[in-house]
Amino acid sequence: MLMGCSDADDTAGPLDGVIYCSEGDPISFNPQLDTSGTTSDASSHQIYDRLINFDPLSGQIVPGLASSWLVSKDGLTYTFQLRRGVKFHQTPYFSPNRTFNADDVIFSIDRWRLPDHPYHEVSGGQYPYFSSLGLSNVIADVKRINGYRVELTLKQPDSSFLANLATDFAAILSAEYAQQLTQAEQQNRIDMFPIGTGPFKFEKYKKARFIRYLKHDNYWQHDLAVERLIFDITPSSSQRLAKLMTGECDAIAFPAHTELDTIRERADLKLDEKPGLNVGFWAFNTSKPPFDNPKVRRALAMAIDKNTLIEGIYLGSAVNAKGLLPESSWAYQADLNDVNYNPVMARQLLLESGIEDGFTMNIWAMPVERAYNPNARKMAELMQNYLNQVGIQVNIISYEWTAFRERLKDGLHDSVLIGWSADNGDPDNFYRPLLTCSAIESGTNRAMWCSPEYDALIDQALTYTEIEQRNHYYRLANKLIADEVPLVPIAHAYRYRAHRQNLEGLLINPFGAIRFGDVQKQ
Amino acid sequence: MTALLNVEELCFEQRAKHNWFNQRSGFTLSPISFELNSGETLAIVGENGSGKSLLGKLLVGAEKPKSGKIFLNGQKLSSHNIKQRCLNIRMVFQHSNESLNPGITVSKILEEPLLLNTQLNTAQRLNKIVETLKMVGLLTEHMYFYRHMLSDGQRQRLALAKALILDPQVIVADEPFAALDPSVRSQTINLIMQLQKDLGLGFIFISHNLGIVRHISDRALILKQGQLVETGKTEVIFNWPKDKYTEKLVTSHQSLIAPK
Amino acid sequence: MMLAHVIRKFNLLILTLLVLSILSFMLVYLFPGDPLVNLTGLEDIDQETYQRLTVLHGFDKSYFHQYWYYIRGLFDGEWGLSFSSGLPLANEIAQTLPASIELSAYALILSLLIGVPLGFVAGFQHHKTTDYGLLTASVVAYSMPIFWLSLILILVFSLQLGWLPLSGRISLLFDIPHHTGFILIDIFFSDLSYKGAAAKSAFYHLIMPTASLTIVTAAIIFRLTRRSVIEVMSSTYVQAAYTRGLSGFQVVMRHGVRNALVPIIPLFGMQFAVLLTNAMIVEVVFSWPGIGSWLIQAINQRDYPAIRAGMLAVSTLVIMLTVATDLLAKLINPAQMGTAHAES
Amino acid sequence: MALLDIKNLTLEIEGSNGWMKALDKVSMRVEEGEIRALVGESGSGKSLIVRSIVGAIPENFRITADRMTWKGKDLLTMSDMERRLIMRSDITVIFQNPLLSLDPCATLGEQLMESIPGDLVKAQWFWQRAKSRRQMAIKLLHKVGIKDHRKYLKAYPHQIADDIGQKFLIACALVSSPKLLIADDPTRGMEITTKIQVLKLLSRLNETRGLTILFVSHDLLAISSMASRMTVLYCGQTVEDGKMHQLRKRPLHPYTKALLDSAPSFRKDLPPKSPLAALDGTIPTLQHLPIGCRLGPRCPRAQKECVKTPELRHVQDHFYSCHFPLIRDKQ
Amino acid sequence: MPNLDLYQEEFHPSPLVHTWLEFRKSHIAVLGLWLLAFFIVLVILGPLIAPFDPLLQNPNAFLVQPAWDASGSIRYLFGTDSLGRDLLSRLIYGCRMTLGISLLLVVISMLIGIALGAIAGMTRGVRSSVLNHLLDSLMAVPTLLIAIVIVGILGIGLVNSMWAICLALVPQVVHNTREVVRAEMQKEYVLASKLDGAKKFHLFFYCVLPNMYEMLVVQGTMALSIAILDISALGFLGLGAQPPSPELGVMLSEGLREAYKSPWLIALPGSAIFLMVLAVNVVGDGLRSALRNRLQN
Repeated sequence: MLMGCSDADDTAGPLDGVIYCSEGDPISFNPQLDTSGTTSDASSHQIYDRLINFDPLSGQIVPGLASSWLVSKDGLTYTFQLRRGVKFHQTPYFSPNRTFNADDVIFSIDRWRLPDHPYHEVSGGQYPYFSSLGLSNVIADVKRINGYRVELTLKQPDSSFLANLATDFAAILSAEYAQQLTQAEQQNRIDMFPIGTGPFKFEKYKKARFIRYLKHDNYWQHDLAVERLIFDITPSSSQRLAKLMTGECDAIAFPAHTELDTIRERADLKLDEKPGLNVGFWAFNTSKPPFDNPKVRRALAMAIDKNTLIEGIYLGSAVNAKGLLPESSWAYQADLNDVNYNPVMARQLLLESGIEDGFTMNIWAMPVERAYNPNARKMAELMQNYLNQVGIQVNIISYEWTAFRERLKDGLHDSVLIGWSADNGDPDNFYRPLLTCSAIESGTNRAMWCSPEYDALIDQALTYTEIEQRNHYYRLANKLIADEVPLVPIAHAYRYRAHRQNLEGLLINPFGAIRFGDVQKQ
Repeated sequence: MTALLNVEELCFEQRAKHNWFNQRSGFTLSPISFELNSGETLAIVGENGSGKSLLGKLLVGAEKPKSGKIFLNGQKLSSHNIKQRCLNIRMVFQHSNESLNPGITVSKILEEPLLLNTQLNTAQRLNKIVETLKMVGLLTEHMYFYRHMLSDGQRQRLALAKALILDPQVIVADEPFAALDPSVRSQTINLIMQLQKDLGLGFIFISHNLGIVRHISDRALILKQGQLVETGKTEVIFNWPKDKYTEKLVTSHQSLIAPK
Repeated sequence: MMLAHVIRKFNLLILTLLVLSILSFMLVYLFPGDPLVNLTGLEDIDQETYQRLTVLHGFDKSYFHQYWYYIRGLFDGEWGLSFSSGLPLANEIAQTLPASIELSAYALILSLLIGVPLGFVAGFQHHKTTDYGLLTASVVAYSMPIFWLSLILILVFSLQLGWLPLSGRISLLFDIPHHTGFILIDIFFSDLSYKGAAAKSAFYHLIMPTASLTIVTAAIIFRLTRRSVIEVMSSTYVQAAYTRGLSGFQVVMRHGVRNALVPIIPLFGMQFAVLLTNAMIVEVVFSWPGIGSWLIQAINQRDYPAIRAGMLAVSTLVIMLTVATDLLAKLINPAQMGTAHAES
Repeated sequence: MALLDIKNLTLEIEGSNGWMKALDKVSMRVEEGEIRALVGESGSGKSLIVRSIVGAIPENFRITADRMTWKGKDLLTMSDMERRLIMRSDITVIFQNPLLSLDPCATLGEQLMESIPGDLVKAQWFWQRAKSRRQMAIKLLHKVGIKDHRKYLKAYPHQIADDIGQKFLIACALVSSPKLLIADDPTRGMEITTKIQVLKLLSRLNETRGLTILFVSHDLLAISSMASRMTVLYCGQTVEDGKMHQLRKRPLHPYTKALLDSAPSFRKDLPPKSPLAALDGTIPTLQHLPIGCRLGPRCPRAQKECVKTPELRHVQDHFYSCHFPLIRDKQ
Repeated sequence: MPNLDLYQEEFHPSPLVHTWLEFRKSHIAVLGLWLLAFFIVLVILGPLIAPFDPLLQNPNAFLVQPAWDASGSIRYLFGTDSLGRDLLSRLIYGCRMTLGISLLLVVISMLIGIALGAIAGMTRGVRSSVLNHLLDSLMAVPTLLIAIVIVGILGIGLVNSMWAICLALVPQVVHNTREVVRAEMQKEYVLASKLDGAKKFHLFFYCVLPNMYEMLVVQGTMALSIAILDISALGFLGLGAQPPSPELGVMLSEGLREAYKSPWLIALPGSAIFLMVLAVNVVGDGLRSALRNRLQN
């Protein structure tokens, strides 16, 4: 305070930068490694680029690092023409000697595709998005045609393949950086000290506190990015809002649904909302008795009143989910039958399956807020009440987010309140990661439910490009889900983001992570 | 006839605390011997730090002597047998205020020695308490009083009652009159002399008030820095002091009395 | 004699720290999970590494050996790794602890500056309106749950008035290099171009956490001081000083202040534990990146090595401070020095 | 003119049942150069008189007097400032238990030098003043018979003995060469030899420097050895006032007699171990003062009239307040 | 018996009564006592007073405003929380829980602390000095840290946090008890009892304890205010009681989510804690000064 007066620093004015209050810690800075939105938010569009992108406004696939691409008639060969002169980040820990070329693309894809790739096992060797979609089996080969042309060959046609390459997870890493790290034997640095081609370069990360990015001065697309980008990690939504109000944040993730009106009322704040491609659900651990019994699962589904949950937790800013897909998806099935609230029936079903009064189960509730479930903890409390009425005691369990997901993957839960946000507009992006057998291994199938019948339906759907054909199989899959009830879909929530009025260019990306590249502060 | 109390070669040495940083020799009380007959009063006189309180404590067993023997009616008092000693030799403290428990009633204060040292039942104890209270000139009603409700003189009486309740043979009093106002002091002195006459008590009292010493004691014991300076009949000591120290004490007392 | 006292205190300090280190070593076994993992903070290690670590930390030998290796590690700065961040705990603590100390120090200094003079005022005005007013205020202040107080401050000053920021030590736009860990000092000695703005931001961030800590701590200090002053002012020597013809001011300055302060300084020392507890709570509310919020995070993440190391660091700090105040109190109190003299 | 003249001093304390007269019409004159003793048992209000004189009366006490003057100046109407000036230059007080009257945190030297007023320090320059003060302090110590000034100036109160403490307080009191020294039970609880030293010092000061002393105590031995006049108090009332030797020879008030009788030393004729003459009962507490003559319930000569407060009468300069003084026996 | 009358008209209260009389002189202290009594009545009669079950959710009444608000309903005097639970009932149960547990903790830790303090105060030598020193160092460890360590060992939960608070309270009690016992042991009447042949046990119950009651009550109020603050702080930090249990600290931290929209969700539980602690502190202060006045007279 005293020292401030002496220098003439005040003329320098406030520093140019944008602070975004995010909701949690990313697991790493490589979106390939994780499906959580937190990780993608922190890396996908800030640090990296993809070959192709979704246009956030139209949802169309647009060129990214690949300036153009060609798909062969049989749908098996994809050829990408790469941009020239795209520069990687220059940071204290890495100085690029060359610009972006085909080697980087091959490295990035091979890393998750090939189990024997030198970098495959680095940072755990899990690529949940790709493995849940079985993409490594779909791709037959990635070939370098020349320095700026890459050819991908598939084993069978996959109508969602391009969409998958445009998701947040298909980031392009620097092969040269990897090489340098190999020489220094510091391979594990690659995901924590990332190098990419995106608008911002990584500067510093303090767990549970902040991530700092600096502007990438030689960004290939434009020179508009702000000097600094900071993610202020603030797990509590009320605190995020408070920070937005005091101007400590320029934008916040997941404003609490209870406080949307507050944001709307304030002139200095702006609330963006869009129907989200997401689903919040209650998944049973079907590998554990008695939850391996569909009857029990159905009974539990009947025991809760979803409408109350939606009103209480989403405060009306969500629609009741009958199935996995939201209304905005082209594969939405309007005539799907929902499980209705019926405690009497539930009790009866439970008795039939031999579950006595006083049965105890646990509900794991996410510790963080997601668009699909802004307050899992509270939802669990509401459900606790309902289940109590059918004679079931409920323990609510919650861990810190990273630990939570790890334990979830190990299948320690009885049931869990979680959800899914789509990474692209394709229905496969719901059906496959959430319930197929391969997704158990990759940790996105929270129900631990494995049905070969269902897997076959989902695989078959992909071999067709016509919507009607695919819809046919998805309807069959829906029927299967409705019969077996591996999970109870609860709601499709709107997506919200709030920012200060003086922040421009921050768009809600329906398919995923936040982008700060074009953001300007007035 | 054996004396009521016979003290032989009583010695005390305060353990010198050995410390890395300073060595200080402890206080020593040189061999002291004296006799006390029943109904007799012995005064212990000396300046502060002469060890007179210490001698009192040795007699009642609050401190352990290094060597020396104490005989009561010809029977040796062992330092382990507290009961034997406290039934017969009782102490009255200087500040009746501090030697009486403020948290309990008078009856409880008096009951405590009975509880600890006798097999009397409740009714007998009550009886004894009432009796003793009357003996020291207090009322039965005082039983329900707390310490703070009594005046100085009453407290001193109570302290005396506490000493007397076990029917002891010797009473050791440490400066029993020093804290009292003159008029109350006279009452207390009278009471003690009366009781001594009635009960045949041996009375040892520690004082620096030579006037009182002269008036009530039969014999006196002069201490100086732990050394026994002089002992003998009070009259003799006051009139013909042998030791210089004694002489100094006596003359300073005389100088106060002599009118200007 | 002072030396003797210092040495005795020092011995006790060593003993206490020894006990503390044993306790913290016991935590390795008491916390759930594998002791070696709890000790090193290395999770998911292969068999070979595990063997190597077993030997390295003496886990193939007796507890005594293990403890010996543990102590040696502590002195070498090898406190293990954090589960959650994978970083060396010694570094993490070196970063978070100064933040807590900075916050507590400002609060303590302010509390002393407020609490002690007010205590004197109230003590001199005993049984007057000023005294009652201040006393009432202090009871209210120190009955306040500190987290609630902090929230109210946030509601008023951040959300309603929008004057003060509500979290962190400084606006995250500023990147202050970490040297001492005390942000104002770091800013002052940094060669950043935006020093002034950074200092201003850091200052604004300090206001509310310091204020809420200060309110509670000052209330305690006020009460201690007031009581002591009342006692001193009613003592015989103060009365005697008045009768010697000294003016009220002279009496207070020459006899009141020192005598009132001497007995309460060790009591101030005992407030460190309370202060730090409060500071930890305040840190959580204001997202102050100190050891308190770090520890709370650690407990939520079951980061056992962090809890162990944090406990050791914080309690060592508090005990050292307590002993230091104690010594200080002895130093300025001749009477205590004298009694030590008389006793030994 | 009397140095200090108090007439009908009444001091009231507010208690649970109204105002209680802790001092009831006390009168006293202290003449220059005399040693005046103020005798009374605890609760007689002698300390209250001292406090009234020095002005250290708590605010919830009510004080009234027909007259309370210092060298003719009214003490009651004086401003604090004037009063402090008198306290600083003319009147000083020493208390019982000297060690409690000394700041435990300051050395004796500091406290002694602090009480030397600035205008008494001779040196002109401030760097000389400290030294000058020190020299004055040493001189004072020598005056009261403390020889080892080196040791004691550096000592803290808890490190010194009682008598040194009392002498030291006297030294403090002598700093400004006062006219009146009020000694509030200065020898209480002291050894006889120590007591004599203090008493001798006081007597010597009275003789050599003409210091007037108001000696407050219940220790008749101490008083009789030095005082020239004595005032006896009982429960806040003046009982008797007269020349020391007269009072000792022929007390007029039963209380004075009882007080004298209680000290066996005074009575050479008393056989050893004979009962002492004593008043019955105890000193009443402030809440339960009897009406009229407060000695009433304890007085062996009490009669009906004693429920009225007796007037102060006098035979020559021997004052007494009793309806039935011992003098009548002789008649 | 002429003396008798003299004493009968004089009212001589026993020490405890005397303390109470002194206490009663301070209006504020009495007010605090009433407030505390009110809270204790809530603790005892809570279930009878509370209009609803504190866990009962009403899906039709989420975040109802308190009754004094224009849009409030008299059915929910203090409004409802985000799960439609009646805030008044939750507050009543919360006071019951927070204060009840605190009282329990104080009793337990006082019992342990007094026992240990008595032992520490009455014994001498190496053993007691080691014990004393250990306890003193334990006192230097911040409460929250102890709680964190214990919660780390045993896991998060109300019972575990209670252990922690107990462990944090005990050293304080031990310390104070020890000081008082030490001081008492120096008194002459203890020496007198010793000379009567009293054993340590007897000494403690006859000599020391009767003079400690008030100190213990004062100590108890101090411990109580600390316990309330700690219980709620741990609840607030998520280390103690867990939602949905109606513990005031937990309610406060739950209310944080809706802080802006429904500030009463923070204001009311916070005020409840505050008033409770205030009442306890005021009573404690009153007792302390009553005690001081008694001893001075």
